[in-house]
Amino acid sequence: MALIINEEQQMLKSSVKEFLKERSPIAQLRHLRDTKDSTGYDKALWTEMANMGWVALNIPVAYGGLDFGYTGLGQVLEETGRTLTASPLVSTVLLSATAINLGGNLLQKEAVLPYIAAGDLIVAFALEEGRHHHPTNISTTATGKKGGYSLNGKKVAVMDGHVADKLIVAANTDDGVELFLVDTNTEGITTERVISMDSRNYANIQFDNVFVSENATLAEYESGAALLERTLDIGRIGLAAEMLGGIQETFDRTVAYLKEREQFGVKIGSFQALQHRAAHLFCEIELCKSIVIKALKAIDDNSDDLPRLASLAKAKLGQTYQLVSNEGIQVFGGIGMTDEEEIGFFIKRARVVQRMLGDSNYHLDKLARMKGI
Amino acid sequence: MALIINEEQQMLKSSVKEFLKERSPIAQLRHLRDTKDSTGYDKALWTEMANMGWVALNIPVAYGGLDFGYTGLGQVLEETGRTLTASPLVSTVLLSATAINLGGNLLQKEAVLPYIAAGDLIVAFALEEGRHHHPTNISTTATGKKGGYSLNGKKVAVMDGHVADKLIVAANTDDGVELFLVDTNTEGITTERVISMDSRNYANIQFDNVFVSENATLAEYESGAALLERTLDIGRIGLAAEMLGGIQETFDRTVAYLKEREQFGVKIGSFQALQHRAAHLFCEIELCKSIVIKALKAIDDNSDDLPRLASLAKAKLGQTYQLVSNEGIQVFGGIGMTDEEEIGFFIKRARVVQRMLGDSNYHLDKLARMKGI
Amino acid sequence: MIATKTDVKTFRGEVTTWLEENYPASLRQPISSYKDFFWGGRNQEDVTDDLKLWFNRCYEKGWVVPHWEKKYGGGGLTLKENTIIAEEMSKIGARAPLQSFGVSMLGPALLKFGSEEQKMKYLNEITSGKIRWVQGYSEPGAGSDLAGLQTKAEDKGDHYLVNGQKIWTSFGDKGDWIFALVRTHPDRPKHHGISFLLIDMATEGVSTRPIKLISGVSVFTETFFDNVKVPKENLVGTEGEGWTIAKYLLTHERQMIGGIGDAHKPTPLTQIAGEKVGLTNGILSDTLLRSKIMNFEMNEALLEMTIERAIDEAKAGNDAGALSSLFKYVATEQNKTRYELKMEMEGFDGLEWESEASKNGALPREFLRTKANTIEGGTSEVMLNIISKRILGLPSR
Amino acid sequence: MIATKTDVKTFRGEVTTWLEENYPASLRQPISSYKDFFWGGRNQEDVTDDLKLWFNRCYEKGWVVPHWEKKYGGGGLTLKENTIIAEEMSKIGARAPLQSFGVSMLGPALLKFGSEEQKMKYLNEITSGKIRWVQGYSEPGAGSDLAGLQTKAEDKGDHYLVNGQKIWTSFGDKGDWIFALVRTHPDRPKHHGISFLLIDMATEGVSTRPIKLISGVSVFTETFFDNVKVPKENLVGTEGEGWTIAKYLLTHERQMIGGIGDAHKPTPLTQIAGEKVGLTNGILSDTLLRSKIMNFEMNEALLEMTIERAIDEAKAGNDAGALSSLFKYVATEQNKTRYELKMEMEGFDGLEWESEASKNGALPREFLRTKANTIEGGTSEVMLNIISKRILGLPSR
Repeated sequence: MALIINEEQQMLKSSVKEFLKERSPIAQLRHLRDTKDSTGYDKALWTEMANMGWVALNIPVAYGGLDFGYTGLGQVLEETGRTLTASPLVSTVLLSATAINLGGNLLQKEAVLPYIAAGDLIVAFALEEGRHHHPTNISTTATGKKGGYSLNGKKVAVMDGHVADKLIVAANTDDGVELFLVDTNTEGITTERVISMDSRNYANIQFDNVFVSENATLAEYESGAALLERTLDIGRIGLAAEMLGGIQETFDRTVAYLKEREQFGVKIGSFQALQHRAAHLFCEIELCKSIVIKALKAIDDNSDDLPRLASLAKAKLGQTYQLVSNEGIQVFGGIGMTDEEEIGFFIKRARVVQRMLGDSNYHLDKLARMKGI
Repeated sequence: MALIINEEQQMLKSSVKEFLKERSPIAQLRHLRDTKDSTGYDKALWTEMANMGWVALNIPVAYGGLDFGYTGLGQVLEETGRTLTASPLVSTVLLSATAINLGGNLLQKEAVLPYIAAGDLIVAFALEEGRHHHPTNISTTATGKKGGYSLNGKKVAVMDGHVADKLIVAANTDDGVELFLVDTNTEGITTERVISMDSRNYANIQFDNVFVSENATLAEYESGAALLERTLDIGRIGLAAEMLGGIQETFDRTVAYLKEREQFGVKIGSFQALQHRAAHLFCEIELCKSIVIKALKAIDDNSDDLPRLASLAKAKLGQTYQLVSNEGIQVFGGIGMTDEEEIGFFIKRARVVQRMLGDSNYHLDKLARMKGI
Repeated sequence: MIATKTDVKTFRGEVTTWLEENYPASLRQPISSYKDFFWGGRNQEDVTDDLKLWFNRCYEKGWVVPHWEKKYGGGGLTLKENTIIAEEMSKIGARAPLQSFGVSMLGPALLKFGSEEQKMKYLNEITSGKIRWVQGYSEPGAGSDLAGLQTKAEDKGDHYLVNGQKIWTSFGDKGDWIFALVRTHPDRPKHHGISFLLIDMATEGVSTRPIKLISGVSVFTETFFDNVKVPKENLVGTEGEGWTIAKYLLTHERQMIGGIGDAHKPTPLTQIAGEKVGLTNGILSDTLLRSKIMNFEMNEALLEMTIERAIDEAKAGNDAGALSSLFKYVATEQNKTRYELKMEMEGFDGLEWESEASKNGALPREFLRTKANTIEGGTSEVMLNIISKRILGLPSR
Repeated sequence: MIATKTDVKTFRGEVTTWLEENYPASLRQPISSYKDFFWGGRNQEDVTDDLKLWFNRCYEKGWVVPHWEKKYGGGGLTLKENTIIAEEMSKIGARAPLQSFGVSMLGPALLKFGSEEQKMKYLNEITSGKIRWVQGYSEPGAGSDLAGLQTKAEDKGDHYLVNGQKIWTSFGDKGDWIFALVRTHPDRPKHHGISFLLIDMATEGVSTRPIKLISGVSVFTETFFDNVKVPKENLVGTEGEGWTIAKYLLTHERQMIGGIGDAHKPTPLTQIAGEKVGLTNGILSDTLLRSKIMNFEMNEALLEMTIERAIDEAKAGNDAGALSSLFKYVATEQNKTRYELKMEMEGFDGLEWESEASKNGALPREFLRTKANTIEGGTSEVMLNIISKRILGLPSR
């Protein structure tokens, strides 16, 4: 398992980069924000991405996917992180398709995966309930009822929840947590769109006696809790790949500005104090690259080490995105504080992805517990 | 309570500074170390300091002291921190005289304080038992026996324990912890000298059925535990004052070296990266000065806020001494790594005082608990 | 004039009584926006009657700026008395009667460098709330190199002809007059060619454009000068003295930003952490956050003591001026950390940008605003340069 | 030569078997001092018979430096085979047969820049353990400005006359020969006036003085040259090529210090923290230390992966050379942190300097030694300069 991407993955990465640079620069996110777009993403863009197969990389060929693996998907995520492309890639492909592929039965897979692969179906992952990520403490209940379950509870910060066709809902049964595949138009579901600081869209979703049939459970994994954790770890790693893109883009722009901006008659990049800070960031980013590629490969290798790698990735990338986006603003100075300059978009996204699927504190704590301290 | 020292205190500070510069430069500590002096401190110097009243500042006039207060004693401690003067000032004056003055009865005070004030008596404070400071968890026992107690246990890291005439020992009775005043030559006491990394002397002391009379208890404070905590808080603040001296001296030497040393044809102090680090240290040190003077004055004002201030002082000074001594070595470069250059003496003392009476982690934790988190 | 402790006590008593009787009940609640202040000026936005009432009561008493001379609309009080009034206002959470860059920024400059005519006219217009001032220092592309400014004022006999552009003029679209640094002598070394000019923004050729910030708020504008005629008597000090005046004012600004005199202490994070994050076995459930909070709160406590110490040093006649860069640097870095930690504590709730529950994203917007703390009024890097050069005496290359 | 996977497996099997049979049992215990190694040379201190035996067995097999050519006393093996031997030795904790700056530092220089005669003579003397080499780069006062060195070598026809002083020569009092940077052309720009010279330390005029470190240990010396005659054939490369050779070697040294190829991984702090500090409710009692340990261990894991990635990049033919400054910087800063945390964990026990319980103060002495990590072989500041200039391309003033 060499820690480099192969030629095919490199080619994929290059085409995604070129495509997004053209079709989805930061201006596109700004446009969605300023026009108060009701979906919060560019549907046409999503269709194009689907046509190129980029939303089906982790879906088996049998279900209309490319079975290209998570290392490949990671390259796409990284590039969307560079351009801050608003799309259902994380919610639908990274999280939901993964959960269904790992834990769904044949019928469920057939009913969902091909449509995700085609870009025709949005599936949101409804997990969080409180202020903080706490997946081992689910309050939403799934009470056994004739032929199925009744779901009750409230979910928050559901990525793309307001445009989703289906939801995967984590809920507690008598036998522990299970993931349920539910249509968003089922009776008893109330969705409230929330606009987040990164100009992306989340939803708070209320479940009042929502009836789901027995067949709604993703029951083919060793347990619901194990399925949830595996899905989350894969999600954390994919999110870290996205963060890596954002980190690199922020850094590249900052270094470019250091070379271009003059103060006191010289380039500010010639100030040694700023040079050392930039060099330090460079080192941090190289460390980030290593854990992201290592963790992505570990998904494809179905490694037992995934929980450790996922937490390392999410912890480090969260810290680094925070650091690099703060340094970016500081280097840009006043102009960086204006909405007109694009660097501000990165600090906003940085804080949102930091919170998603557990922040750095959460994951360092998790790592400490793994080590028995 | 203005956060500045008054004229008298300033005069005291100046004379101590001048005296120690002359009589006790770092070379003196080096000399004690290299000659493997059996006491580990300069007795003649101690007598001179006593003659000038500097070891009696916190002792009431009635017991041969000057009743000059802890803010004054803090100035002496600060100056000894600059010269790294090895003396029993912390063990005997700062800790033991304080404990006796606060908790001793008339007889105990008369029997001890005047002799400390005269420089004729060394009293060590025997508290620690394990690897870490943990004053609320004393294992040494004081079992009631006819007319007194029997002490059993082992104490470690007892400053000046190997040269002490008397000890103050923290031990657990049926009614909780009490402090006992004990002669070091009492039967059952075994003292083992330990040379510490700062070339100062500590002792590990074993107590095997050591009989002490009822009158040995320092019983005039609200409780033994309260007496111990008050004494420790005063000790922590005094130690912080010593650390402040060491921090400033390390910083002054570092800044002087930055101005003097040339590399690549220019003074290294002209490198902006080093300038910013030095400026940052300057700010940290100014913060240190504020907490030290605030906390010293709070002792003299018998403030209820002492526990918070003591922990703030010990936590911050510990961190800053560590930082400034590390930066000092790095700036001095290779030459700073040699025993010949004196900067290395400060990094060694920094690590020792950091551990004494609770390190920064301990005190930040204590502060958090005070705040209910 | 007060001299003795008894005088102080008496004066303080009078202040308390007056405030009790005169501070309107409706204003005894937290401030949520800049609109909750009385700003004065020709374009004063709608303010409540009580805000006006409060301003007028203070103005009559000379307490808009108590320590300015009475002929300038002040109260003719000493600095000590001024402090007592400020302290007592702070105790009951009273708002300043007038929120004004005229008081905090232009006033000190005029008092030190202005002519008597200028003082009479402009200071009275400030204290009476007639004219609202804005600051015109920064220019696009200038950044920390303030002295590199390009806005030029050509000598045309009885007036200057001003052309150029300023940026970061706070409320530039709401102000009446602007005090601006302009280049009168392009031939001189850059620090010596600058002058300090007062410009009526109603003059032909002055226009403004709002700047939207990353927080989504627009409180700053760009201000453009297109062949603007400014009478010669609007020069403060002498030609070429502008940089000296600006430096003098920057020190004031840094002290303000650095938090000196900031009466409104933020709630300690230790106080809100438990509710936001929860406790496990009596300690904060998130122990990594706990560690960061305690380091932050330690420095916060020490910063406060350092301000106290600096005041005591100043009182004792010791030079504590060197500390102003320290306050600016430490206080702004601390404030950024405070908001990072608030964001950590608030979790998902702190990400909401437009919801009602989040008060329209109050926290994330404030958080983003703090990022400017270490840029405006002298960047952290400039502060560190100043400390290393002026205080530590480290050599230049 | 091995080419296929099967070959690798076969070769590895042979190595394992040979090591099992030949690595002395008495050497299968942890190393506690530099004296536990075979250093060779004319002044070889007393070593155990087993150390000698182990060296001799390896020498006969050509495994002192397996990848050097046989004519130089090597094994004539490929780098791949060399790696396999190193890996297998590391697995059983086997010591290197010879501890030698000749192998790690001088060898690569001679192989790249030396004449055939020089290689034959000196490489054979190294592999056979006859001559122990020391390094003579740094000079008092030079520090990071290595190229500013002053030791001069004057051309006297058939020999150079060397005068000057070197510092930080490891084991200078125990070595036989020194490879030194000397200034042959004071008139040229400083980087171009330096030459690389081999000097027999037994020559008249060479003397050494030990340097005592803050850890109390003396492993370095100062070396003095007082009218030392050095034959002209002892020049490596051409006159003035010294800086090029030194830079080439420094890269090697940085990689060594940076931890590449360091087979002995330190015990993770998470593994010892529980015992040293204790647990409360299942988590480390000192939660502030816990926070620091986890941040450290996170970076430690990531550094290891980055080394792994750099090797993979190199194998794939991508340029990973730029990363060597990164490794030096990150690994040495990490190591300093490791020891700060060890000191925190060890508490009072970590302060003992001379007691038996503390193994003569092993921890505090190692701790102090780590402070040199970010100084020797290029300071952290130099590393950051290199990264900002060469990798990021940031401008000079």
